[in-house]
Amino acid sequence: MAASASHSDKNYLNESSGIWSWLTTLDHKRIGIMYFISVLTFFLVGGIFALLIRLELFSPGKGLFTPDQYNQVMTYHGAIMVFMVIIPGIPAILGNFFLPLQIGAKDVAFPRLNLASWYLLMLGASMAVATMFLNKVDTGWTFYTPYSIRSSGSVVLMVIAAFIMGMSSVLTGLNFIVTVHKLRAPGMTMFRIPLFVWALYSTAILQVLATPVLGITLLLLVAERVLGVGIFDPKMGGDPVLFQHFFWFYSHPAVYIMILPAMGVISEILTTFSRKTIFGYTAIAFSSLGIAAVSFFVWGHHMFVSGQSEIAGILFSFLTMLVGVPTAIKMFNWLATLYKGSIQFQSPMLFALGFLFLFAIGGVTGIMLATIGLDVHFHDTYFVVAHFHYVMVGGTLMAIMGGFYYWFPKMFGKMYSEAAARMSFVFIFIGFNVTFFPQFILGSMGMPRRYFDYIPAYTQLNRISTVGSWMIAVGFLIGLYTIIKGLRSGAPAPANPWGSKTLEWTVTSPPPHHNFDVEPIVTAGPYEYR
Amino acid sequence: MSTDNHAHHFAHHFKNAEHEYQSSKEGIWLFMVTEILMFGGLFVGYAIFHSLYPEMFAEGAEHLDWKMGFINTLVLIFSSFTMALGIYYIQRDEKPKAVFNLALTILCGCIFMVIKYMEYSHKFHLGLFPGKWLDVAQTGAHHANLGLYYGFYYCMTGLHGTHVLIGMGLITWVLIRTLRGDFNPKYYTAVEGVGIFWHIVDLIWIFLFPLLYLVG
Amino acid sequence: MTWFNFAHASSFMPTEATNIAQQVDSLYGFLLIASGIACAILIGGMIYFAYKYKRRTSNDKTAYISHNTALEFLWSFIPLVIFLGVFGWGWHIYSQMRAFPPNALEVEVLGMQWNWEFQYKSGFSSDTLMVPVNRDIKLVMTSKDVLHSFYVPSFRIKQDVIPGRYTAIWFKAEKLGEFHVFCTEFCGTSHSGMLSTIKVVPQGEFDRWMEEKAKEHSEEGSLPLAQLGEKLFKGKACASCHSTEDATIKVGPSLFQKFGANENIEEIGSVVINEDYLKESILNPNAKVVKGFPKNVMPSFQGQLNDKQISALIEYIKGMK
Amino acid sequence: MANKHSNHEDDAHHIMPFSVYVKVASALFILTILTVSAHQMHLGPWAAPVAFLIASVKAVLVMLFFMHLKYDNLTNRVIFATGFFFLALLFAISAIDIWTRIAQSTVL
Repeated sequence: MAASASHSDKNYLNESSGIWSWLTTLDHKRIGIMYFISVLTFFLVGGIFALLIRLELFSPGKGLFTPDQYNQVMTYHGAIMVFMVIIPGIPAILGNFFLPLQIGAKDVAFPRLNLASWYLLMLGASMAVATMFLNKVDTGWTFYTPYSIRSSGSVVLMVIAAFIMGMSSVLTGLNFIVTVHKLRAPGMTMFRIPLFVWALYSTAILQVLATPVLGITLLLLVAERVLGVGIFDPKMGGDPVLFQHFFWFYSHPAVYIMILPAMGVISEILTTFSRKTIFGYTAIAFSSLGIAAVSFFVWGHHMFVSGQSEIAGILFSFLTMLVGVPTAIKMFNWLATLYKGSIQFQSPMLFALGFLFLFAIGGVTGIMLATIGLDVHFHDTYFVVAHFHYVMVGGTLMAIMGGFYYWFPKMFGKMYSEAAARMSFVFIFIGFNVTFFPQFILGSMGMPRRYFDYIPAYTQLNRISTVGSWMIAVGFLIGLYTIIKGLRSGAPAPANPWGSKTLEWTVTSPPPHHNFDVEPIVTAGPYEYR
Repeated sequence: MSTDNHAHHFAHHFKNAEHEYQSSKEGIWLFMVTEILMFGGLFVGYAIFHSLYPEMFAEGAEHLDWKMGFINTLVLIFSSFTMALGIYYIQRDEKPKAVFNLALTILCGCIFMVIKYMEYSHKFHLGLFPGKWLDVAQTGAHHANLGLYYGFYYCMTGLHGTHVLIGMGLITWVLIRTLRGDFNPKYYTAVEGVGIFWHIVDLIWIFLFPLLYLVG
Repeated sequence: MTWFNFAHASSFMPTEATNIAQQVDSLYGFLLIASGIACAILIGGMIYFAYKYKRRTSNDKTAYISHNTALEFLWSFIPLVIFLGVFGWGWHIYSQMRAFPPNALEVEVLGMQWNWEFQYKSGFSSDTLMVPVNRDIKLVMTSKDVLHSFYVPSFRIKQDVIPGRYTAIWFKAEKLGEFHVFCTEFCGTSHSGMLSTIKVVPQGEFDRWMEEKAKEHSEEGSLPLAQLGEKLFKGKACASCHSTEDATIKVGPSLFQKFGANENIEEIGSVVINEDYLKESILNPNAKVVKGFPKNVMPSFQGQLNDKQISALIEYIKGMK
Repeated sequence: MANKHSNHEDDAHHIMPFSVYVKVASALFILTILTVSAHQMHLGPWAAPVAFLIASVKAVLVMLFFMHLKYDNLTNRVIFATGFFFLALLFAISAIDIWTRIAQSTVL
């Protein structure tokens, strides 16, 4: 530990040094940075798998891989991106770093638990990676029974890994809920917390309530493979469709665990760069809660053709339409926030506008998939693949990138190269549309997902899609370059480079070890641009 | 409002010890919700398959000895009682009595696990294994899928038993801390949390007993 | 529904071979237009505002608009009404998909890793589904191993096929021709190779085909062994994993010129490919897997082939020279 | 407000009298015996609901008194109740599916 704490240049990055001071830190900001490094690594691995998938699909027939290898690559791409990148993504990196700062707290409620969450994620991730060197798993990230019971891969280890990463997610959520309830600064009422905090709070509720059901589902799958208990195995009188109910009871809310924090980031960026108060603060806050609540009622839309009953299917179709409403509210409110603003096109704003563009397409195609008669055709085709990539990549990943550029000066006290960041946006945005828009058409034509090979009629569009994936890769490489260059030689960042109004911008960049030297007293809302 | 006269130093990001206590307790409750939902998944599965195969479940329950379950229920309820008393005596600053009650709780946990062990070994002896390992010929099962019932039996009691063991470990931990004098009427968050966990374990058994042993 | 024919998407949607397919496309067309309008408002609005209100000076004043109840009500209520309308429309189509016509021709579909088998009531089975045009067909489906999903893009129908229980689907093809059948539920190694064809033919042709098949079925006993083996090899989809005419490696090892040769087996070493080896590999495929190929890929045919059929297969493999 | 909220929390925590613990424990013992005797009366279709009802009463007693929920704040009570609500939801919709499936049988 550094002794000279009185030095005025001390901040959370240099208050102590050495790898051990990081691995044992209880500082939410340092834990956020540790999450950033680990998630970025996972993202690169998952991204390479994505490129390999597209490369195999460049032409019909056997290309790079054998069918089994393709199925493994597809499984690891999905599992890594879902469990190790997008779910921990925004909450664990940006949330950890900025949730306490935004509500004027000195730390999250349970700092030790926070560190434990990181170690759990690392433990789970290492187990998942270990399966790559044992018997590779080929079940898809959904582990549907009975295939996952019979598959020869190391499903047990993989599933326990997912269970442990789930625990990490639960503990993060639990920590955030208590932090928001108990640690707000004086005057920071629930309706003065920034919308990013509202989004994280809604996400945390989902993490706590949905993940345990995934936990028991995965444990039962382990029991199924080890003991052959038969609950999900038709050979023993069990029901594989019940597995899907249990699985999606978690995994549908998990979709909102992925997208809600992204929506929070967008609210922050849009207000800052149009220098205007958010339109309909309460509506956006409540629509976050509303999405969180309703998301528990709609899991069966993943199962329209799974053999669940017609009545259940129709009920789920109806309930799914209701989730569309709060999402539409958010979209319109963001649009209205731009109205009569003073809009500046720094790279975070470009990513936010890109988010609106892609999320609009992801949203309307979501309605198509919620329509039961239409989904029978689209289910498990590339239409679905395109839809959720528009939401998860076009939505969440754009928000991660935007949010990361937005808060980069605060996190590291340095500015990045604006030109390079804009360049990365252009490549990612165009490349993304080139990759995934053709997949909507492929899906309409009937190309099923998780296909190693396809009929020749699908060749042209698959080629376009593969070329697009290379553009995305270039975009992310430029992004990586921007970050590294900014870290090495960026100009020093002022406390508030964008002129934002939320609390994290009132402290120095990077923030001091204990966040606030004087406890802030809050007297107004978060977006008072008058 | 001050708590200076007590030794416990609260973490820097809380205003005072009470603030820390309330926050910790909320965290504990949130964790208990996850426990309820995790076990709940098993109960939902049980309820659904019970409605699909009522005779098979009845047959399965007949193989279980309700007297064992009954004794275990009483043991566990008693342990919940002593756990609650453990907290009660810490709240009243009567350390020796608190220690006695916590130790009694651990003892009850041991008795529960011993009875559970006897039950399991008896079942194994009869060939009543979970799922596909169940020996249909040896047990003379009427339903070929009786293993499914025993799948539920072993998963539910097994997960519950794991929680009993974890609970015993946690109580041992707070027992040692009590002996060390870490707790006082103003600060006993850990005991309260472990207590709530132990009661959850009891709560789940309260449902498991009639569902598995009686109704079947 | 002709007014949105342009969005009828016939350019990229597969052939509409059933009435339901047309209805699905009408709904899709409507949604494409509605989505286009929604995106035009959202994305167009965004671009317009971004252009109109771009920052001019570094201390621009902006309007302070916190909310507008009437507007917010409108943009919650209008989408809700549209969504519910779309839901109702989708429900209407779905209820037709699930309303099984009473006098349909029933065929049992058996899904397995990785092919489809269509069993007709007259007792024979086929690897392609031959159906008469303009006739209600009901498929009652089950799986032998894991989940599969029966999908015919041109009919816009799909239904998961589940081991241990039967699911059903129906269609009435109104166009002659051949249509793809895909498996859309991930089922392992050859998931993407689990294809089949539906042949829609006139009633007369269908009747002739039925007669022929029935005759073939009864004649199966009198076929020479090698020919019966060839038929079985095709019917059990062996060819989707084992090549027979050259040494190409598909999912499993090629069988071309293998009989009498040696193969290297993991942990065992060199083994001669003879009758016993082939029989064991058909009944218990994991016992001696050739080095370099994964286990648990080939299904066991225990209980599905009788001794004569196994001999026939071996005879056929012997003849691959 | 966060600080006001925690300031007016009772500094001394509520301590329930010893007699309450004894009463609750006795009630739990009696209810356990009641479950077993109900089981031996062979109530047929009512056996499951009765057993479940008695178990629920016992559970509520444990929650209110042993776990001190009766004297806890509203937030914690709501938090705990949420768990049961979403559990009921999981059960309800899964059960709707399974109970309304139309069984198909083989045509051969």
